[in-house]
Amino acid sequence: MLEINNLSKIFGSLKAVDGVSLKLGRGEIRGLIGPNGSGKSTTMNLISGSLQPSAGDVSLDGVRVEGFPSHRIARLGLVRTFQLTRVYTSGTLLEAVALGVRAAQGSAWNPKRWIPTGENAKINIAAFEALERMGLASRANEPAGNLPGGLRRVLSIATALATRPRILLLDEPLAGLHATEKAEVSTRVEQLRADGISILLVEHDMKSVMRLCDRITVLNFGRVIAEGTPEEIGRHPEVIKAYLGRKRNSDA
Amino acid sequence: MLEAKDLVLEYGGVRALNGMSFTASTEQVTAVVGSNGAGKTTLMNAICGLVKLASGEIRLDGAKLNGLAPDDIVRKGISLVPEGRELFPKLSVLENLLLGATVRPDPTRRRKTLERIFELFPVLANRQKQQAGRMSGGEQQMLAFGRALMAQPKMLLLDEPSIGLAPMVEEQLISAISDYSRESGIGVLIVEQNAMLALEYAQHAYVVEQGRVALSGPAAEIRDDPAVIASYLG
Amino acid sequence: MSAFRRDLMTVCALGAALVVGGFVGSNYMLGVLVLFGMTSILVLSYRTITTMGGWSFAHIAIMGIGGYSVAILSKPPFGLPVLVATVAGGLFAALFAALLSYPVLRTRQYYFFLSTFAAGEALRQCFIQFREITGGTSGIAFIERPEILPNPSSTLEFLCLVAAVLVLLGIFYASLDASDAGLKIKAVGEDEALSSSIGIDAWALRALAFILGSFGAGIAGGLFATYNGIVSPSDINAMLMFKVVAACVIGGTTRFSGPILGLLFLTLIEEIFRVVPEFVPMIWGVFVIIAILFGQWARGRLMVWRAKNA
Amino acid sequence: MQILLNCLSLTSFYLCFALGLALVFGVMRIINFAHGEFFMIGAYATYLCISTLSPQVGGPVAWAIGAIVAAAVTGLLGLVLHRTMVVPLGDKPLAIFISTLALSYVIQTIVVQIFGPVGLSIAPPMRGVVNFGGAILPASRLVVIGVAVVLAAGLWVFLMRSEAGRRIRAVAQNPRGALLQGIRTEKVGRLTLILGSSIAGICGAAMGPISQISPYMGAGTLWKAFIIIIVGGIGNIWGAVAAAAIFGVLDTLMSQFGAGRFLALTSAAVMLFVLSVKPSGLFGEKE
Repeated sequence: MLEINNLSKIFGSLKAVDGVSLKLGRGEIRGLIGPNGSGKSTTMNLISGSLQPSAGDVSLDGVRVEGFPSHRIARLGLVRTFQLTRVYTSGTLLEAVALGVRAAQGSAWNPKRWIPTGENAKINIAAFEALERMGLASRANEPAGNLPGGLRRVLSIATALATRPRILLLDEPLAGLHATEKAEVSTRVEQLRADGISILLVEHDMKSVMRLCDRITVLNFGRVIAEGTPEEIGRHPEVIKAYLGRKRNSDA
Repeated sequence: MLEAKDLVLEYGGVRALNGMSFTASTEQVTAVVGSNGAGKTTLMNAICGLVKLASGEIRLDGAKLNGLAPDDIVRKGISLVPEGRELFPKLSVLENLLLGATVRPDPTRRRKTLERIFELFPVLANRQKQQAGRMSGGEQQMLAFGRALMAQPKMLLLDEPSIGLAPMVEEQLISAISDYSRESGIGVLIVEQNAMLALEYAQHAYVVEQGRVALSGPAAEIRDDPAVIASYLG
Repeated sequence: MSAFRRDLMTVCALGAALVVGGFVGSNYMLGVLVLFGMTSILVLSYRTITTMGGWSFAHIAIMGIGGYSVAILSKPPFGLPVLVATVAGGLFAALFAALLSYPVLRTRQYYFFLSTFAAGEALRQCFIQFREITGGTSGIAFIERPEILPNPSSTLEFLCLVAAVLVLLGIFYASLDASDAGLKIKAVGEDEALSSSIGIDAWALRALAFILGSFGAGIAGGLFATYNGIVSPSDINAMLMFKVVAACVIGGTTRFSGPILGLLFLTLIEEIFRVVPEFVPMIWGVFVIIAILFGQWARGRLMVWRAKNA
Repeated sequence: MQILLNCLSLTSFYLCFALGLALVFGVMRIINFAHGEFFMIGAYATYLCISTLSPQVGGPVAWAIGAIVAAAVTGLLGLVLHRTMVVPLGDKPLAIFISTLALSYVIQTIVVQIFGPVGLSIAPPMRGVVNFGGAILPASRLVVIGVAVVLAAGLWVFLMRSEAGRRIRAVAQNPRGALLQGIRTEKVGRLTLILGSSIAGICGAAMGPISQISPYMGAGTLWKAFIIIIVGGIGNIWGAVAAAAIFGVLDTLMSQFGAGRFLALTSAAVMLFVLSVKPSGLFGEKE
């Protein structure tokens, strides 16, 4: 499905991402982890088209998409969420998610789209369904601006989901959630996988990452330092070192 | 002594700090470790007055800090080396350092501090005229340290100093800083996700989780506590 | 849907009020109403541009394109009927906006209002300089009123025409606002990065809002030209631009009623201070400053109040 | 030679006018629309000083006093502007833009009430022409060039050498970093706005004797200054200097070769072209 090869991004003298390759299969949850500043967010931005790679390629079902603007990549079925949550806050939850449904339909230049849609039942049903999948259906008619920060993250996933993506890039979806909410959102993310959506997951909550992911890729200094199942990653000495740091004199 | 009591802070509905309390000596290195999103950077910003606490109290040697403007907090003796360094990329090394001394106008003391910083980081002395943005990551981090020391702080706060640095460089830098703190008797509060590195140089440590202190004690003990590894790798 | 209905009602009520006012009012009143109706078209089209999140300062210059188009096209060698020329003027304005949109819409915030302001001023200078086409500073005179009016010299009939155009364009903008495209335009205005990330072509929608909004400006320009019988660079004055912006600032742009009420307020001030017209810009200015500063103050109060009651 | 002098003279004027605007824009990311009116007030202040004082102290001294008064008055206006609009409106550039636009009408109206809407002329403080190898330049234009050079050089020295200037540059580059050094960003903003406004006032004092002064003189020039700071690039004062030179030369050459009527068109075309290629201006950095 999604395949990235040798992806690199250089900012001035800094190699933020340095030859990262990974493959994401259908219905797979792939974790992308690593310490702060290891290049996870930059990788996400490169894949989703928010940044242009300095080198390397990104393919979606065999189509090369690197260098495409993000809205085109989204139209091809790859949608991301943001680390600093972005949601539409001017209307209700349902209206916010309905924009996701609308985004996936036709060009705005077509004058047919300049006619009021009114209470478009089809769009609302699709939006409601996306909210339901993320467990927000009961709040559908509340103003999105009143939603607490953690749930805004969930709403941003629902908005992305409403575009009917095949691949989701989730950037720290569990940050700021309470333990019970974390468990619930994790379960819902697993359900998305069962529905055949592939997910690339950046997350710091290691318990959830270990539980959710089929495979995990670990970055440090912009490079892939390890790749494998959660069990393998949990034992991997270099991963432990990257996360916890080295003890001087101990394993030197 | 830097004391924080029951700090609570919310960001758009998320509790970044949830009743955090700790004390840090102005003569020692204190480490605050914890995984990402545990509230470490927020803590630093709160101490420096960049974000407002919902409740709680921060005191330095008994004087209340919270509620003061950032420049008054710097004047009281708190200097932050922020995550991402926040240098002035188009200004020269020397200008960056001099800006660090904004709250300390006395020229003789200023010159003395500058000399000590040049001793500590000779690279900076050799590159006084160079644009800060053109230096390597390690040199930039040295400059950020130097700039913070120019304010002659009682307490130096380091926010994730190891980010983006090669292991050799980060170790050198942190040991330089801890030596400096011992010599000049200033406190260091270091926030790190690279826990082992921070714990190596700290005397006392706090492990934070979800905006509150989960564990505290002498750094050496914390280092060998299996609970620490558990809180990182689940 | 209810918001759409409310906007429709606003424009229909405004159109009806203009016509009724025209029938009962004095001759002087008639003139004020015609101006109010034409400026309403400007303000409503301007509101459409603001929904994409950028405040253009080229709106009046673009209106000038409509005015000059009518002046030129309704005279030999073209000799088009005035109404046809007016529609063509709207289309030319939209075309110009389309050309302008590539460089200008790449910019944000300060750059956007600075560059539209500079582009508009440059356009006005062009109207002055290209004498052969535009008649220089004196402009083009003797523009006819639309032929379809039974009695072209009757201001009342012209007022009815303005009201009709206002209602038609109002319906167009209201339906755009409530349409799929309009919702996406507002989404882009609210958060461009989020909109792009879910597959909305932000640039195309910003351009769409700019072009369709400029169309209305062109139509309004055509009406001004045929009403005054003359276009000249002095019509493209900064005061009118300020009036349009001020109406939107004072009334707010969320719904159609906001800018219209804002315009009503400014017009009332203009009429009250009719004997000392030189003070009108100052009083408008003072009210805009008050509206902005008070709005800021009130928002701050509201936040404090919310925090206390949370 | 004559062409060169004319280029220099026009560049100086553009530079004078755009410098203050670019400074304020670069440091605070706000646009003071009333900048043109501050320029106009500077010219009127000079007019008042010259017409009342020149019989007693002579033209040049009266002009110098006028320039100082102009700088003081506009600097004070800058301070008031900072207190009443910039601080309360914080980081809302559009709100500040529109409220300063409104302010410009308030100022215009007041000046029209005091001095009348028609233009006045200031008796030039220095008469005669200066001869440069066959090319001539009226002395009062030389004053403009001199003022521009002194302003640009003075600003350069102030920004690069003084401690306050260093702080201004620090805030322009990284406001958050500056805050962490204990720099009061609000104070720096106030100083910048006062400085930028005084520069507008001095520019008015220099230009007054050359052209007619009128309440609308500022508004007529402002759009060109906008083009200059857009082409020069956001937050880059030296970019504005370069852009002033580009337009100074371009416009002089075009007038020289009888294409003066295309001036507005080419200025706009240059601006739109630069924006198409580099939306952040020639020397600007991406925001």
